Amino acid sequence: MTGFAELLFSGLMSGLIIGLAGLAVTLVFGIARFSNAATGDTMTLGAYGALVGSAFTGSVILGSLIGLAAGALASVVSYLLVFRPLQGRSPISSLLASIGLAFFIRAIIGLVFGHDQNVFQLDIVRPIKFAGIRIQPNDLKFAAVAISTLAVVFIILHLTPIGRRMRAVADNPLLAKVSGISPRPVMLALWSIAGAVSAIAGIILGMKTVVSPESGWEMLLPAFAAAVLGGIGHPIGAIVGGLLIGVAQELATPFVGFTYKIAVSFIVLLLVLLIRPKGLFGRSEGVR
Amino acid sequence: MKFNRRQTLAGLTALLGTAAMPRLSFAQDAGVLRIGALNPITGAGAPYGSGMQKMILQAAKLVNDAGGAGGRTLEVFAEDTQTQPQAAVLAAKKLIEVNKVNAILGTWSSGISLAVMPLTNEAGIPLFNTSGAPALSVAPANEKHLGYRFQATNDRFGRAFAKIAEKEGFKRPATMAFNNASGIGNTEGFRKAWEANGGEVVASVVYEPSQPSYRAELQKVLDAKPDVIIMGSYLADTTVILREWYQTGEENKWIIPAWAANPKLAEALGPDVVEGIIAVDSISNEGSPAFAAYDAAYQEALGQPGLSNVYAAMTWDMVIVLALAMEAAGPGADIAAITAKLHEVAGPDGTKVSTFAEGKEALKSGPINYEGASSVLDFDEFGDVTPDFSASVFTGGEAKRNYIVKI
Amino acid sequence: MEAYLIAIGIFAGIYLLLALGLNLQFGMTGLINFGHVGFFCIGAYTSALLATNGVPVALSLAAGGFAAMLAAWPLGVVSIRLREDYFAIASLGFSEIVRLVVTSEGWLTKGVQGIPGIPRIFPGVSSQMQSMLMFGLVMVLCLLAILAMRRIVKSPFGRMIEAIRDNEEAVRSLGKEPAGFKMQVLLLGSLLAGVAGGLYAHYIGYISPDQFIPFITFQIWMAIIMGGVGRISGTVAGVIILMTFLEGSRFLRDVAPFIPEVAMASIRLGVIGLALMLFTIYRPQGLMGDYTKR
Amino acid sequence: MTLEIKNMTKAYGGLRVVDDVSITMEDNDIIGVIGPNGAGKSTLFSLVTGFLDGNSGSVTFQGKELGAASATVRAQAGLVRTFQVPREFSHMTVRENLMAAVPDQLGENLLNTFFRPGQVARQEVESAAKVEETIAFLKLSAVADVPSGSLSGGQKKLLELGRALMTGAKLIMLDEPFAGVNPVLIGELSEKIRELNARGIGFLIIEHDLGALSKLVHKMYVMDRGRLISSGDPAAVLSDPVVREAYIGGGVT
Repeated sequence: MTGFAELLFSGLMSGLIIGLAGLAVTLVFGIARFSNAATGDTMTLGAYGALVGSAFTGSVILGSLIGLAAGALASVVSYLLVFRPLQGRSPISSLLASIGLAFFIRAIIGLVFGHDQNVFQLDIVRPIKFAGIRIQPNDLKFAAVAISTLAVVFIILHLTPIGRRMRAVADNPLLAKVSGISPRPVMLALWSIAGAVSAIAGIILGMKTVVSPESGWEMLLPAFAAAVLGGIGHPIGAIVGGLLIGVAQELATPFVGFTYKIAVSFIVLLLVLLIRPKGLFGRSEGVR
Repeated sequence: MKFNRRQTLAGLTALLGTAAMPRLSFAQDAGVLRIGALNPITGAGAPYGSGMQKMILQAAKLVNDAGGAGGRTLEVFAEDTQTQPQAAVLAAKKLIEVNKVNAILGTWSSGISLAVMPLTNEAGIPLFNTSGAPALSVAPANEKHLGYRFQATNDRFGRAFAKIAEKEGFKRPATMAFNNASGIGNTEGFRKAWEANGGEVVASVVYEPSQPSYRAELQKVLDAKPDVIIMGSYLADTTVILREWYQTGEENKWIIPAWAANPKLAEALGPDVVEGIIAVDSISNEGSPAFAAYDAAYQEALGQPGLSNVYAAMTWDMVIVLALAMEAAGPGADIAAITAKLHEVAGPDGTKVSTFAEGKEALKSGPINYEGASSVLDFDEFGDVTPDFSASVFTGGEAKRNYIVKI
Repeated sequence: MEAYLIAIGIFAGIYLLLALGLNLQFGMTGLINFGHVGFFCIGAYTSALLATNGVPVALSLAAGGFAAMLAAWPLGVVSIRLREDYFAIASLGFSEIVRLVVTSEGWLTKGVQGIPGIPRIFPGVSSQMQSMLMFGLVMVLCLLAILAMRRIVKSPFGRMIEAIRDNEEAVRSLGKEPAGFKMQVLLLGSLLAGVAGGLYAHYIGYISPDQFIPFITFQIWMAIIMGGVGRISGTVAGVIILMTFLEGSRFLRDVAPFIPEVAMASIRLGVIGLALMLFTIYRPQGLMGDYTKR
Repeated sequence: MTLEIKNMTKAYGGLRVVDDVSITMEDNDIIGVIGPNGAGKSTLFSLVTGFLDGNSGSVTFQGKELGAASATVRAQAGLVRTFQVPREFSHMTVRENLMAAVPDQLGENLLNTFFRPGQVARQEVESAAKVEETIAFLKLSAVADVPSGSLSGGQKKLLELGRALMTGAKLIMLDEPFAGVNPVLIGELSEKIRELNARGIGFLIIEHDLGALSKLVHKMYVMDRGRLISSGDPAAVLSDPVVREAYIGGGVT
């Protein structure tokens, strides 16, 4: 039973990372209307930014803030150079370009940092016990960071003027245009938020595992799955989707075999598309 | 107008095509034996590939400086496998067809060696590899006995793991393997050897790489209460698994291949976590004069200790063994005659030699036995070597060699 | 020398079969298939397994193509009616599942060990002859595929898929169901990929799961995007560019010795990425494309 | 009765875009639906032709309740629409556009394309002849081989009408056929619609251009904010104060 609870907890932790990545995917989808395949590599970039930042400042927290800024900056630059010229073209063009961007980012990281693994120097400690369940202090910190990230994103979306405009564009781009919402600041805000969220996901992933040029790309499919499961364009849905996938992966694998662990997210994805293509929270528009 | 543009483009494409065509190969030179260095310069094998290639070049230079072998000098053509079978096959084709090499040296992962071997078999030239898969020993892959393996097979690694586990007095081993040929090869080799000795493996798990967490896998293994976990793994996954294991608070021991349990692992996790881990390696023949020569060359070329790249020691030996075989086969011998001498110059009988120059001299007066930098290098009937293995234990963040096992 | 060129030619032919199928799907119909390598993989494994168990190679090749087509069917049923980028994600997931199944079901596929010793297509001939015959076979198949594509382009079917690419809703307003056409396109593309997989397996002689990574799919994508989306001549040009690029990078060090070889993998990846971006932004019709058409 | 729309309703959240709309139409009728921007006319079209699912209401066409039939099935039954913004197959020529609309083509199946090429070719010849007729009828000969993306707005409207004709539609629903079309062409288009109507094809037309429409239709419905507010003879409807109010936005009392 405690074993079960521990697996559940570990699944939730993986799910938070997947969910954050899915949140970045879903935000971009909701407003810029395409699936951004560069999300995974923006994560990687954030993690490397944080590594370099930590090395310079000597503090993991300051370093992470630098990584976060790096992710946001890269994201905004990619909007200005790649996705803005493609605005108004079919979403396929942006999707293809985002794959190109993903490869490009990964190539640059490989050139600059090489292919050896890197790790964050965090203290590794024995667990604390809570009701018989072993819990990692670091995991609690990661969870706190992930949840505050969510909180900040939701505050921005719901309580700030720019957030309201972003939601208006997401709800009805045409109407928003008619009512005079200038797309530029909305897009800049969107891309910096999406980049920052990706970077945070990448940094947490890097702290829990190791950082290598490929690590973010590997998270892309689960992130897409989370976004689709939650109803694409729906922020809360992405997080819930991520948590469900994380937990499903940890709990299902003892039965289906560990080698199929990553297949779980794809199978969830295919099932959702088959049964409820609009996702858990989504509206049906634009799915079919 | 449009037609013109397209014509221009077609012309350009054709031009690009010709530019990519290799230079015409030079006329065959009787005084030169061409060899191909086919190493993983990029891709998963990149950490080892450059060193492997440089040691081939270095060793060839040494041979040439010593006046060549069998009256000929060596010319090396280097190619990158990209650690991808498709690219490796094309590279091998290029080496064989364009550069007309007489041997290919230094393929790294099993998938690559298995893909390249049909080509070398067809060309009738030997393939010296550093891969572990058992399939490389036998037909269909090695039906022509042209495959020579300078690395211990996965099976032998497994046997070494079993020996060490027995020696350490473990009773309840469990295994965890990365889902590829080498990872599973190690743990299955261990299982065979362990069960043949009447032991029981209490749990085993095969996992896929690149996951945010391996908790479920760990838990399955830990639920069986093992006293030791045998790994068939690589650095990145081992780092994550060990960190998560330490955080569970369990206190079992670990036996891990040394390419994963290396100084970088200790650096990543800190001395507390890696304390007591047993790292197993096929040992380079350290302390041997051949190793000293290799180590010096490696230090000079890469600025790192030769111990950090066991595969480079293997490629070093490849060149020297080949050159000695050339010398033994005599001037003008074809590659088949040279290959036939490989067992002879490396085999256990004869004067022990550790450098090419030494061997060249000794060959004048009788059979020799090259004792290599990577192992004593005695090929069995399958072209495999049986190196010794070392068990090193991490104490205070550093691996200290405890003892050596012979299998 | 010739043999090396022939080897490149064989690989180019195999890639061309893949690219023609993908071009039919994306270029002509607008179907975004990111899982092409999955069908390639199924074709390769089916043909290899049958042939190593004594089935004649001609039969096993056909079976490989058929199996790939069969596998495409359920994917189509589940996801072909979805919006195009959803289908893209679903197909990518599909190809990863294929790779995982091939990796994990060792009883059938020999799992991570891979299948060595896959018989050559033409038994009992010299290796030189083998390559020549193989090259001939691949070229004949490519030619057949190109002829088939040309016939499709000129047929009522070709007209319909072009209409679907232009405007799906309008197609439905005329009483035609796009899903049916897309399904046929998916199946035909998968058949080609499956045959390509079989050829690849018998040519290379050894297959393992790690040869079938999504990166292969994106290489093909790069080829059709650079060559010219929706055009057969563009597809051919694209594959030539791809092969020139992949093999040409071997000779780069002769031209530019200052680039460390270790960096080549990153450079190749980066160039592919850059090409994808620049072409979608600045020249979406590809090199051989035509401004009047798309 | 050709078409009977009963109590059609579509709501987004609390907003009823189409609210309890019922329209009936006999064979051979030409019916107009007018109303200000955002009245729900195009949404009503999408509901009737199956491009949108309604919340409630039913559509009966030629005595058959359509239920949840898809857009494709409805079009096959002879209920064919055009779009407000023309959706020509822009990379295809006018001729190809029309050819694509021919129903039941053998050559739309890959197997037939490869294994029964003779029959496919024969059918193509037949279809081409019909397409020629349509091109001549719509006076599109001059642009027959021009990519349709480069046509003028009016020509695109004609092309969409032509495509609908090629499907063998029994009832054609035109979404703003006169919008952006020059006055000369409007007259011509109206003439064509009358001619076709005389051949037995019914028309349901959404329009802004009340002048042209009132001369063309037999009966007119007026929508405002999702609801039907008036219906009847065109002249009577146009003089209805409720309609004037809705159209001019309450400016006139």
